Amino acid sequence: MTDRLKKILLGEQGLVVIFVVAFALVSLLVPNFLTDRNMLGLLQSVVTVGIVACTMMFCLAARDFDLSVGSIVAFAGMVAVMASNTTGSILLGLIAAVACGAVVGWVNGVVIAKFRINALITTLATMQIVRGMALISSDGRAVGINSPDFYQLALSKLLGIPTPIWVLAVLFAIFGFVLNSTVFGKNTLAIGGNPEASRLAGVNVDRTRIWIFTLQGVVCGIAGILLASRITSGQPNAAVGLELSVISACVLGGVSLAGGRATMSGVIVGVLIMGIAENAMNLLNIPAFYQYIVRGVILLLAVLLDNLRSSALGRR
Amino acid sequence: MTDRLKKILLGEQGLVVIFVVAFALVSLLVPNFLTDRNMLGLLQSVVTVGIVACTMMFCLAARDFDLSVGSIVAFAGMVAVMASNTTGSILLGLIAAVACGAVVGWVNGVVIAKFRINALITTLATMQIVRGMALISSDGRAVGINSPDFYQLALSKLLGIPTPIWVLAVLFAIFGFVLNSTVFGKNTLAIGGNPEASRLAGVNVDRTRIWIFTLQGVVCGIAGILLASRITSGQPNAAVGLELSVISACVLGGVSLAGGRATMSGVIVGVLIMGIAENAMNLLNIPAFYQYIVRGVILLLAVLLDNLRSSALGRR
Amino acid sequence: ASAYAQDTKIGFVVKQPEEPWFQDEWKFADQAAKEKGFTLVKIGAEDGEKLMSAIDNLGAQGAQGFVVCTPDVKLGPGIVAKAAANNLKLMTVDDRLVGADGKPLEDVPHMGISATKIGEAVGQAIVDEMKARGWKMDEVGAIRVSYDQLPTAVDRVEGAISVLKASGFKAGNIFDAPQAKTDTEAALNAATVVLNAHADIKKWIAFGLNDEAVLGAVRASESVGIPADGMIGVGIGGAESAINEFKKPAATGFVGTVIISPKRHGYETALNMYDWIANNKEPAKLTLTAGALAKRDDYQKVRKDLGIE
Amino acid sequence: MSFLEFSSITKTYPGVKALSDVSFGVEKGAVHGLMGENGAGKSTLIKILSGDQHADAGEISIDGEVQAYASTRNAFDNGVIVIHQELQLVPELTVAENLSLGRFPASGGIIARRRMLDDVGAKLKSAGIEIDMRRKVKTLSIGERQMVEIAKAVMLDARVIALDEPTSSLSSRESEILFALIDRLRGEGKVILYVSHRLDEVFRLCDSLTVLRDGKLAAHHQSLKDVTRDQVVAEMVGREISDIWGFRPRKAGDVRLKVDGLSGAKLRMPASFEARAGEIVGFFGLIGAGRSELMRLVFGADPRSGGTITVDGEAVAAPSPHDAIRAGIVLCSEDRKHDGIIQGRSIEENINISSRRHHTHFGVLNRASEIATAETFIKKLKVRTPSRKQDIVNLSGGNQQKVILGRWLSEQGIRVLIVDEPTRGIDVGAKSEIYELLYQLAGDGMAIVVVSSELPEVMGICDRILVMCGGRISAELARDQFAEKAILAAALPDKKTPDAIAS
Ligand SMILES: Nc1ncnc2c1ncn2[C@@H]1O[C@H](COP(=O)(O)OP(=O)(O)OP(=O)(O)O)[C@@H](O)[C@H]1O
Ligand SMILES: Nc1ncnc2c1ncn2[C@@H]1O[C@H](COP(=O)(O)OP(=O)(O)OP(=O)(O)O)[C@@H](O)[C@H]1O
Ligand SMILES: [Mg+2]
Ligand SMILES: [Mg+2]
Repeated sequence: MTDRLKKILLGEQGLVVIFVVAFALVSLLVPNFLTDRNMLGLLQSVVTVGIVACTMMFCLAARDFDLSVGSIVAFAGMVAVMASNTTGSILLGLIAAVACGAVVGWVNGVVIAKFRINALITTLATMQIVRGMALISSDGRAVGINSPDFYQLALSKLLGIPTPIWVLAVLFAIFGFVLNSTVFGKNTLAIGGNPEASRLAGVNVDRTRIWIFTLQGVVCGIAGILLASRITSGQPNAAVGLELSVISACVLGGVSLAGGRATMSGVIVGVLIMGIAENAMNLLNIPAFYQYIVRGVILLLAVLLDNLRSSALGRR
Repeated sequence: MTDRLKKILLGEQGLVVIFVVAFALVSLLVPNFLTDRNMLGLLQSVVTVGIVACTMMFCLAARDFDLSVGSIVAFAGMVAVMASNTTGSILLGLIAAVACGAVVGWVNGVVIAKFRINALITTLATMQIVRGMALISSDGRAVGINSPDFYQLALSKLLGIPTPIWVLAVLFAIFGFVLNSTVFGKNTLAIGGNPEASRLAGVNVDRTRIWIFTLQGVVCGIAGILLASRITSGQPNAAVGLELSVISACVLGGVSLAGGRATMSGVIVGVLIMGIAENAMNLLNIPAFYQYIVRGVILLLAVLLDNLRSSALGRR
Repeated sequence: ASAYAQDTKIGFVVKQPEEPWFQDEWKFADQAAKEKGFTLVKIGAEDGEKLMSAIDNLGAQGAQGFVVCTPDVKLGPGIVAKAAANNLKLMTVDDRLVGADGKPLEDVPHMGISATKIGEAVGQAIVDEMKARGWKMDEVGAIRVSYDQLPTAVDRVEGAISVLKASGFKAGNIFDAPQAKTDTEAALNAATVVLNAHADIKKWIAFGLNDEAVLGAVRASESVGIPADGMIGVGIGGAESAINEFKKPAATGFVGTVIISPKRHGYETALNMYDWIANNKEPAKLTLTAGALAKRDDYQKVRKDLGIE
Repeated sequence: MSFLEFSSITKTYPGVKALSDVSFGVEKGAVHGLMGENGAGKSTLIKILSGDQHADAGEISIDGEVQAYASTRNAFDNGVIVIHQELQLVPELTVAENLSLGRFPASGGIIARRRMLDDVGAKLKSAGIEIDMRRKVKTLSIGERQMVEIAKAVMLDARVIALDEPTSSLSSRESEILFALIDRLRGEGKVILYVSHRLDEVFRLCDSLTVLRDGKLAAHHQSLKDVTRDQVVAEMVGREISDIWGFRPRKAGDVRLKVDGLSGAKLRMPASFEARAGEIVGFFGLIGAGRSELMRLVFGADPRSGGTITVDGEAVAAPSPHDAIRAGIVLCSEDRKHDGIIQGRSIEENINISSRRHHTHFGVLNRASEIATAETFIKKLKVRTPSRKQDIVNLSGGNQQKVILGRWLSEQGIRVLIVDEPTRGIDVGAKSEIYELLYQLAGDGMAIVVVSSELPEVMGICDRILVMCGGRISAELARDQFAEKAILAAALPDKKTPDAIAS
């Protein structure tokens, strides 16, 4: 019995088990937590982080780093709103936003892979450049959405669940599949695990990295659109600091910054832990300053638990 | 002739040469740049980043990461002000601030080295916790300095040069020496190069890492004191985002995020490049939104130039 | 307080929970909650996304209404829709919501003061002080500590500039000092550059987004050796960092600050919301408050008049 | 014109002429040996063949076609497979995934897992390699990893296969599997380039041989019929070496190292043994026998769960290498890349990292003595490098190994020296000098433990041999009892007969 328990706790999916236990505890202890409305609100609050985490996982798994995601999300949101306002067609706006995201991501990828410039510096640079473009394009002010249909993206529901949550779920499924079952996913892990070996094995390392960043851009574009629709405007100051939330969700979910290790289930858990922490703190009415401390402690505890688990398992 | 030029440009100190050339160009092209007053202003503006970069260099060289520096600077500043207000002794205030910095750094180090928790997550957690403490301790408000002598720390001058600049210069000298000429410095670089091999070579890896973080805390304490003295109050919101500026100054100065590579001269150049860019942009009256773009482009250019240089040299 | 009050839950959502200003608003709202016996839920929402989550969160907790200071006024339609979806009554404070067309959403009750008005008060205070000191406008330089990323900041400094210009200040003597961040150190660094670039100008005035920004400019003037009587800085906010200046033994270039009353904004809005929920008494659509200039010699009185302290 | 033809290959690294004007050819269906001292340019030649590096001048042709590769991908599209000297595996991926990397069977980008496993399984089986292909590579021992690396040779239908020191971390059993595999490939008409420092292997396997020296062609033998070993050694080293072991009997003193009932997570049974002052004790065993694990426990590299260690009668707490070194025990590890070299740092720093504590004042380095130490060992061990400031990753494999040895030999006050596979990848000339050094140190009273998978080596230099098998010490033999059969019998798990391997 204890052996079986141990096995479950220490197995591959141990983080998931920890999460389930934590979730049960929070549900019991925090009033109003386990209600339909709150669950939907919670899920909606992690949409942006969750969507971007899908590709950030690839980025980190390949030993790269992307700080520009927040700026791209904001910029893509601006583009979506401005393009649909100008052309009168929401579809064109969406396409423009995703395309802009893809272009920025592609530029990141090319600079990093081809010119061999450190990913941290490159994306720190594009983070500023893109933020600058978002500010310039709107003169620093938010741009309102003309067509109310645009709001419907975020407000509409399918089977009682808002569209953004569906989008998130679909992206989780897609990228989980891509990571585990496609050549692209395995190559990504291989590049992160041992770049030299991958190169010698004939993996087109440069191309894979460029693709990763381009995908990251596309996904940020999607996140930007949903965000703009949710907040009914394009805001040049949106999503500041998003990169840190996303990266910590990934790391919390067991993605190694040293590359080569990532699972989609881990990342989902990481994203949810962060979301639940925020949600529960607000439900419990914890004062703003103490929220900082609680947030830090939860981060530490989550990683510590996971570490204890894996070291009990004899891994390092 | 061209051969000699090549040798200088491509040599170990190539980054310094590039910097000198860039400096000369800025001096020629930007009016009011090369005046005594502006030079002193420029140097004072990089004091915080420069001081913290000294130890961040060690941290990165040992393949670690510290995101908590901004919070520690703010917290230490608060402590310095509050402690000297309470005790009436500035000296006690300074000691308390440095001690607090050291304790936070030590905690970082112990958690990272002993409990083997990812440095990014640990310092992200302490970053929040410490910021929370700074906010709580003062109820989110700035705390004024009672004794005017405290201001003198930042205002006093020696040989016409303000004290903070002297402090910066002394720290540059000390840490440059520590990096190159002490066992501690060499061990740091070795740990960054290959932690496991260093451990097996008898380096006390855990202790070295704990020391690095503790020093980082001490140095943040010093930076916090000077900052509080400069702005004549302890502000819980000070130095937000400092970590990114410091890390990029280091990386710009050739410190490798993969560990094992760092030079003090490089870091100094990195810090100065960032300072000069800000300074020149303001002198040239570049509008705020465009400053984002210029800042990004300068970052990219600086790293690109350095990369071209080293690849021309046949290094990778 | 009735039994009904116990079930009343009101949200108070602000954009910058760390700022003393919002801390004060919360404090006074708490006071109202204590008096009337309802529950106040305080949430910080730094951007649009967090705000939307916060509203959902309030809905989930069973709140009946909330007061909000939005991170961006253009969020208007989104906030209104979200509040309706969660069946929450909505009132705004400080910043007034606008629609996609940029016009204020007049249906949403609002209490506040326009950013431009505050700016104008700053400009007027500076002009008065220059006159009192007998300065000639031509030989004075102005530091515009700017943070253009924030629309409110632009409105505030532009308000100040409009008054200056109207009083005959030379537009060419106004120099931009863009802050990279909104803290004092960034303002200090930016202002230093301006001062050094125009070393020939001996008399300076400074204004900006808040007290911290102006303080940065004042510190910069001290570090380059401009005496206190060569500097006129007027801030906005009137919180501790400004009061500290007045408490210093010697007068500094930080001459005054335009204080807005967090008491009215916090206490009254919470109370109005309670009345709306409990007694179905809808608040006025628009309540405008005024800022008051506080200086070294009268700041205590001004604060008392505004109900702070 | 031969099937595989190198003509006038030249390659220069900053400060090093790695290859100059090297030309030779290899016929189809032949195994061609490539020998030379450390740093002679063997790996460089192989890297050029694989498209990893580009020659400054000269060309390679296969079947009359000049090959111009932009990348390693082109090379194996042209039927060239290279097994590199350093292991090139991805630890987080499984064996099957590693073997399919770069050419996953897939439709529309989705990996056909079934097909991949069938494919890899069949290839491994036909090559006689027994490794669970679903295991992640990070769970394999060095030897097992080397076998995975070798398995790459059969994964593709290659025309040319180059193996760079494939046996350096294999014991005799695995080596046999490899040799059988090479014989089969030869029978299929492939061209095989075989780099090794082990003369026995070369003479056993190769049909023809090229010797490089200082980047130049020193000798080319179309056939090995009339060539003697001494002759090849002379061509490589430039001088005759009559007896590379050069064993000298010594007098053993008191017991220095005493290990009693030592146990740890990876060791199956508690182990006890001792080593005397002036004695060289050999540890022999097959891959996975647990020798490296035992030594890591003695050194405190892994946590110990029980047992005691004493040096000269004093108990060593040894919870860490740091303390072990201060108690006089050092270990030169078998995994040079992971546990030995410090990437990105100079030769000088790699040598001095441990011994520098003897000449620092309050933590401040003594530059002069560091330079002197580095220069001494570069000279003593004949490290081939333009300067002591060279980054260690730019050295050839054998030269890296010498630097790591230098790190430990430069230590002072060492009472117990443990070397795990010390001569892995080291050329014959340097080997005999390293043995000479070991004798000297033993003569000075040090207790030396040599772990080696090379039977001739342990038999050649040790006073006493301990054999390990399946995580325990299975036999102990004094020098006058040394016999190949007896040692192998003790090394093998019961069911297999020693004769099958010894032959
Ligand atoms: N990237 C590099 N940069 C500089 N020098 C290099 C580099 N790679 C190899 N060298 C040098 O080229 C020479 C040939 O190296 P190579 O690896 O081919 O030797 P090798 O014959 O394989 O030796 P070993 O038997 O030790 O493996 C050596 O002197 C080595 O130091
Ligand atoms: N990283 C690892 N994870 C799990 N088991 C391991 C690991 N490394 C080694 N082992 C196991 O430990 C045992 C002994 O290891 P090892 O192969 O290093 O012994 P050895 O006698 O030194 O052989 P050699 O050094 O020749 O490979 C083997 O059963 C091996 O499978
Ligand atoms: Mg080699
Ligand atoms: Mg071994």
